[in-house]
Amino acid sequence: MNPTLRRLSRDPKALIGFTILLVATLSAIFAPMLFPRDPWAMATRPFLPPFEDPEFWLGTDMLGRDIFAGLAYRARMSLIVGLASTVAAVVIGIVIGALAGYFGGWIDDVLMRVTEFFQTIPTFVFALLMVAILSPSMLSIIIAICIVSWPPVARLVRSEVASLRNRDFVRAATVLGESHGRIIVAQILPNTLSPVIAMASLMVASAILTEAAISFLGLGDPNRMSWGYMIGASRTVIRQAWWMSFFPGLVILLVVLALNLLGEALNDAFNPRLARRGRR
Amino acid sequence: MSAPLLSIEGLTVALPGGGERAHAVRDVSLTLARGEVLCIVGESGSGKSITASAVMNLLPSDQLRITSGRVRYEGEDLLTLSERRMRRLRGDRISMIFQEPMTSLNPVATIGVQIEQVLEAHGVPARERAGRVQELVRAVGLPDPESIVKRYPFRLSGGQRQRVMIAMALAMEPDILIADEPTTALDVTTQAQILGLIRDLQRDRGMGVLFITHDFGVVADIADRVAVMQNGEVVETGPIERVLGAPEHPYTKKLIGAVPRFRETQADESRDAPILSVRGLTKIYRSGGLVRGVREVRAVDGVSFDIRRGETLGLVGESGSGKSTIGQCLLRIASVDAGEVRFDGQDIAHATGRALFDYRTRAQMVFQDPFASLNPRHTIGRSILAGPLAHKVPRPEAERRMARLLERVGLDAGAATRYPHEFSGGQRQRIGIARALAVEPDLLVADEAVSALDVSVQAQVLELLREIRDEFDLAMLFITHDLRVASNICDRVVVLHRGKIVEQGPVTEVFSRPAHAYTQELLGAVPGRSWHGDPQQGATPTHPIPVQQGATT
Amino acid sequence: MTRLVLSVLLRLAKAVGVVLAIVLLNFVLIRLAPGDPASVMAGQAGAADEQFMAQLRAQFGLDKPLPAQAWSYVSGVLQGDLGFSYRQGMPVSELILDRLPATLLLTGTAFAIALIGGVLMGMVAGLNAGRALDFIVSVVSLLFYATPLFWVGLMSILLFSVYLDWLPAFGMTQVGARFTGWEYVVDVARHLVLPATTLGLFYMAVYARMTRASILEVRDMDYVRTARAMGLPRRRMVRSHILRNALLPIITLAGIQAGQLVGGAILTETVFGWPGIGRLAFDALLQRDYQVLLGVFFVTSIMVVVFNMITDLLYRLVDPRIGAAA
Amino acid sequence: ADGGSMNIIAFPEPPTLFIGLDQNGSTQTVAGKIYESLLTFDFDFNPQPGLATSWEMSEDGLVYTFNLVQNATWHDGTPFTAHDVVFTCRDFLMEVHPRARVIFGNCETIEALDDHTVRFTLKQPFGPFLMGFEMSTAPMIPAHLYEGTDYRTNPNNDTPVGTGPFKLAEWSRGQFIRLERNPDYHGEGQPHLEELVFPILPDAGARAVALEQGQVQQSQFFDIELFDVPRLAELPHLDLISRGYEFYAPVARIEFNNRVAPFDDVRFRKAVNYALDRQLFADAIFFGLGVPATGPISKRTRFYSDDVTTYDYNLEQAEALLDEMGLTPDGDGVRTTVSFLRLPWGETWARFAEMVQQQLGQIGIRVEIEPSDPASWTQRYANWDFQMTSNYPYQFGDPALGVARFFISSNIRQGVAYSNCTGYSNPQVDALFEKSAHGVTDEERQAAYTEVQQILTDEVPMAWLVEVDFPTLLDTRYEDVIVSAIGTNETYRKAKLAAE
Ligand SMILES: Nc1ncnc2c1ncn2[C@@H]1O[C@H](COP(=O)(O)OP(=O)(O)OP(=O)(O)O)[C@@H](O)[C@H]1O
Ligand SMILES: Nc1ncnc2c1ncn2[C@@H]1O[C@H](COP(=O)(O)OP(=O)(O)OP(=O)(O)O)[C@@H](O)[C@H]1O
Ligand SMILES: [Mg+2]
Ligand SMILES: [Mg+2]
Repeated sequence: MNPTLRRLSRDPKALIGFTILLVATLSAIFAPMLFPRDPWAMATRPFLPPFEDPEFWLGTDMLGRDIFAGLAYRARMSLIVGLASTVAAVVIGIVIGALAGYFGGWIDDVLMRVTEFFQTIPTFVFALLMVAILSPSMLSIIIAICIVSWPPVARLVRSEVASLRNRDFVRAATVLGESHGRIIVAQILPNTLSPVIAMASLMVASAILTEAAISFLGLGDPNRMSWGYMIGASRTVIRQAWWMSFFPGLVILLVVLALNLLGEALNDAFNPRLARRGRR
Repeated sequence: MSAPLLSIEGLTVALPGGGERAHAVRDVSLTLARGEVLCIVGESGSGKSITASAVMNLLPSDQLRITSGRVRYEGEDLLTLSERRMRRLRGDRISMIFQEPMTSLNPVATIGVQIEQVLEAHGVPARERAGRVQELVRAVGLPDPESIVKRYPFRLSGGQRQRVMIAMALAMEPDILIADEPTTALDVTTQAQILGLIRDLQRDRGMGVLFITHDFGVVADIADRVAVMQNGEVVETGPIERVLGAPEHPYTKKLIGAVPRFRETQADESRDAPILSVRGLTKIYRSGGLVRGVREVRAVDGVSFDIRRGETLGLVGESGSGKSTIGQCLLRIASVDAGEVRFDGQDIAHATGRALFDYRTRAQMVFQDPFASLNPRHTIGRSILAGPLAHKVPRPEAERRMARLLERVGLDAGAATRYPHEFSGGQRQRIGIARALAVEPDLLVADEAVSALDVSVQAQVLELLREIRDEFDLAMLFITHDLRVASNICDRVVVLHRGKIVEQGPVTEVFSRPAHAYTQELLGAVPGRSWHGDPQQGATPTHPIPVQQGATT
Repeated sequence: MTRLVLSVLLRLAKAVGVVLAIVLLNFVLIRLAPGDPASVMAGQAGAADEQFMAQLRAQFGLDKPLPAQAWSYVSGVLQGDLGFSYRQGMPVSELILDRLPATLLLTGTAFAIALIGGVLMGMVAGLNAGRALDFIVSVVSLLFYATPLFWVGLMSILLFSVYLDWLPAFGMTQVGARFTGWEYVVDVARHLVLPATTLGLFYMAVYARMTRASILEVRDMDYVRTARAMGLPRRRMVRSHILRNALLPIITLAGIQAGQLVGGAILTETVFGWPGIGRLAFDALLQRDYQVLLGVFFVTSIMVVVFNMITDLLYRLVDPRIGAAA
Repeated sequence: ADGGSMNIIAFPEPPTLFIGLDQNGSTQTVAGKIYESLLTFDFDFNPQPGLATSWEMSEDGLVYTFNLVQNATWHDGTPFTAHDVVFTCRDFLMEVHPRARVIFGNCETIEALDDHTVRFTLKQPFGPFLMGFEMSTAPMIPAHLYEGTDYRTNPNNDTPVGTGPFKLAEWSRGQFIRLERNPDYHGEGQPHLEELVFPILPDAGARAVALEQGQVQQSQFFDIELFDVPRLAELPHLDLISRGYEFYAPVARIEFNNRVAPFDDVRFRKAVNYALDRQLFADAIFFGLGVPATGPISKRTRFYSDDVTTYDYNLEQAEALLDEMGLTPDGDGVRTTVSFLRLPWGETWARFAEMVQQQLGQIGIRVEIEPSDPASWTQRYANWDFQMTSNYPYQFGDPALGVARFFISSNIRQGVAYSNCTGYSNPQVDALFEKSAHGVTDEERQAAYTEVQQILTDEVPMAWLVEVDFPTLLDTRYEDVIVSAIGTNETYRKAKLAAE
């Protein structure tokens, strides 16, 4: 087995993180089988507190809908938004960072000015603005989160690429006559991946948080509700029904925690030297 | 002999499981007397540093555990001392300096403060400190003591920083100084100065010095006694004359045999027209900009030379003299600012597109660091094939070439499917050579191709390069800072100083009758010049070279 | 010295460019959003006709072509005029200045809590790496790091305001009460506790994690080994060798975040009904109060730029290497 | 007892307090204490004196004469006179106020007979004319400050000057508005309260807590999320009052875009009407604060008729209609997919949309909810860019003012929100609304309105679901607070603390 994977599989952080994510993903996929009843349908009396009725053991909301089923169904939106926006942001970040880092000079200058520009904009307000412009939907939320979250990736990739560009194996490839494109794609990028992957897992986490925050403020997609949407929708009833906002928040917490654990574990696995330091 | 100042008895340090050997250091016993310099030599990874750290009780205890042994200092076992008592000994009775002068000082504190902290830590009253700092700075020969103490480390050169380190180490006039390769990172000339300084201070103060190095030349210059380590064990100890003159252990013999020494090579003058001819090559690095003002470094300044087929041209000079930059300009990794580079009659200094692409099959490079020059994520096969495939050589043909080359550089065919980390440094350098040869070049630039290797491996790779040059009738530009290595492989040599050529000519001539003062200084600083020991051939120098003393200022 | 001045000037020029670009981009973007202030006002009044809408649009200058609007806005901004709020009928600069102190108070306090708490936590963890204390601190900071801010806000309201009734749940001052002097300070302070801690927790976790990592990194540096080899006392080593170097990256991060915090307080301000600039921006967005939103973008971008510069200067003070290259 | 203050929730923060230019809900609540109109109305819509002490209408319904209070002054000390009334109704409102234009556009002349008498002469009888003298429709504007100026940029807009019992003392943006007693008020011994404070509380939870903890003494309209109302009403220090909204009396409804398929088919509209459980909406969405609606006019207002076609919850009938249309379920049970433009005014309407989605899902109509913010909702609604949307417009005390506008074909005006956006058009309905508007007696008007209600409930251009009762939660210590059909938007000249 690949030593990185081996290290990963021995790391309790990775195991905990992975297990939580697996549960979340599975429940997102299999929600319709686990809870065959329509999650939108009024199932029983509204405001049923948790742990009273074994059939609805996380309680019901103001329309009598099962919270537990809701959590399972809504995992999908949260996870998709987190993943999709991160993938998009990482792709943009890699392209921009790689071009800037590899070619340097004025290309670097221009691209980094653009990056700086996006870092100067107050990110969260800007994301909200994007959602408002595109009108709230899953896609617009993904785009908004992506737009505000690529700059750190670009910076990371840029600095990695810039340092790799002068490494001997890249010079060797140049001297051997490989094209710029091939050198970037085949020689340099694979060597920048480990920090990017570690960063990406943290980005998924923060994308989920951002999506939750956008939904919380009422700019979520009502057809594809997320956990954040659930909290936003139940924030006003917090006095009557704490469980309506408590459980979705807890689930977000767990998933984000899991992603962070996984991110740390990945970081450690890619950087065994650093990891060891922590344990001294 | 009186009771030793320091004695290491049966020291064994375990390595964390999973490594290639169970012990970093096994059953090491050494003694150090007052006023004596004991050198520990051995190849990389042989356990020299760990032995030194164990004495200071500075081992990372969670990874490296001392399983047995004692370190006695004045009768006390240092290994059983409490951290508090040990702390009082460190820097006071026993001091240590390290290899890397650039990183060993706190970047955000002035050097005066850092020296003073040592005094403070060991109870020197505040009013005496400033004076003592001045004294120390003076003693280690730093210029302008009053103002230099207010400087931050980044404003000092490597040699100056190493002097600061020495000042700190000597601040409390310790009984024992441990020096872990303190000069390896320095230029030969600076190295000679620092070695001289340590030796002088040691004589003045009667310290015992434990000096770690992998360079037998340094050993010859400084040691009273030598201990040779291999794989964590001490294989031989003895007075310097005996160990260098008549080594007993086979490993010691092998090491000493591999030490490069000046050698006379007969250049073959009757060759055809040069394949590469460089005229007035100039390279300027610009940095800064509008605000800071453009800062220009003339890294290469009007350099001209020729190389013929089958000939090796050496490029020597101290660090920063522009050697690598020339190599990069020739291969067009760096752009050329002025001058011309004619290859086979064609100017390639400003070639682009097709012409440059074609040139890439004819000029190749072997890099210094065998670890950094191979993509860690590509198999060896992929790295070697990259060149031919980029130049549209059909795959079967490319693979045939690769098989042939792997065999030629002494690797089995199975190597192609493995990754770089599965090879040793010497093997990787061989792979680097095979990769360069895979496009069948006419010119090979080797930038410090053997500097990162241990002496015994170095000798093998040099031999390989020599054979290949003859076999393929290559023109070779050999860049090195080690004059002894240069004398071993080059036909002609170019001496570079601050981007300019100060002297060039047949290697024997330049090294035996250096015309330029700088060349003389360089030669004089080569460590171990008084020792030409070669156990097989007797201790006679193959060629008399005038020794220049007193390079220390 | 002149070089320093020159470099500050150049950075300023660059920053002005960036900020103007931000204003212009947002000017265009926000016009892409469906609806305009006239439609919002019609919607809220529950009645409208063509004349009414046309009057509103003319009043707001929305009847002119977009480039003309952009030009008059930008030239206004260059002269220090941030425009007029369609919605609130007062100058944007006044509106923002009205709200800014509240936000600065909130974010400043949160920032101080986060920075002090985070660095302390990170120090404790980093210096005791591998021990139980490190584990506890790491787990706590990971939890803070993973918790949605608004949720913490809600839950803390539930706990501290509703069930325990220790602290007020919303607003900056007690409703209807008009305290003065010391009483006012105490009142505001009481209102500040929950939002500031809520906002601070996440950043505290960020700083704690970063400080810890930084300390671990620095602890293995050669110069720390040197200090140990010279027998420096632990306290001294930690203070002048480890911490001073470990805090350098924290300064950078903190500088960047200090600027972003101002705009990032929307959630906290919403949950706690804090009358700040984040909430203002959100309302302005929903109400298409273009100039207010742009004003907030403008002010917060300037904040970011200013804080970055302060960070730079600070860095120059702490790290002798920076700027010495000149 | 005189003295004391009262804290009243203001939500959202009023954009301005100059009621002449802005009739937002919260603007009315606050500015209603500063500005006055000639009349106010009791719970049964009988006119009551305001700035007018008495009034009379000629037999033919063409001439209205008002006698004004003698001693009223503006907050800046200038006396209030008939000239102010003429300026307001003839010039000011006609220029800026869309609702007032509908009323005063009927006037031939508006003239001051003397300083305290005004005469309105109409071109033709207009039944709801007196309703136009309600505060938000015809607030009196000081002529001496506005005459001849550009009303929208007049600097006095920031410093409201009215004749009301309270004047603006302090406005701390984002935090609170404070009004203080007008000592020169014309009402004898009024007002009683020393000051009114309106804290700005943007968060619904915060509003509830403030009310619960006694930091504010009154909430109105949808300030408090409806599910919270029953709980708060239980509290000993609060009373739930549902009177005082008769003038608004909204009917929560779904508007169909009658131009687009499948809503252009009356069978589909009926099917939707049958599939919605009105009682469930009243209970689950409005938490009992409302009753099922039967048609466009609310029982709470005038000219309601129960002699109409009703739609009891009946899924079989709904499905039968869809079958008849040929909309058959596919494999997933979906007959057709429609979109629902969600109303952006708070959580109630989000739940409303979800409920519609779920209920129509039962008969195989899949509903995609389209979220929106206030700007985009109004934009899309006004430009007919929707299939279904919810809405609950006010009725303003008379169907001619609050109801006709949604159904008459002359009011199909693209780009204008709250016009006939559904695109419903029926000449008979147009004629009946016309007739009733210009009727003089209530009897003839009622007859026409009854017929209109019958036609509309049969053709269902909308689905009327719930007649909403806004809740006022009021601290029990106050009395004489809710005294008219405009309830909390009243002047509060009479409001006072009960004697202990
Ligand atoms: N912290 C550590 N953890 C695990 N193994 C270590 C550690 N430090 C050193 N080693 C191993 O211990 C052995 C001896 O190392 P040491 O540093 O003493 O070598 P050295 O003789 O000083 O070599 P060099 O000349 O390269 O400095 C090596 O095999 C090395 O890989
Ligand atoms: N990319 C660069 N940008 C700016 N200056 C550079 C750059 N590369 C090298 N230099 C400078 O150019 C000079 C020559 O450097 P070069 O690397 O050629 O020296 P060298 O002789 O190879 O030294 P070494 O033995 O240390 O490898 C040095 O002063 C160096 O600081
Ligand atoms: Mg070593
Ligand atoms: Mg070099």
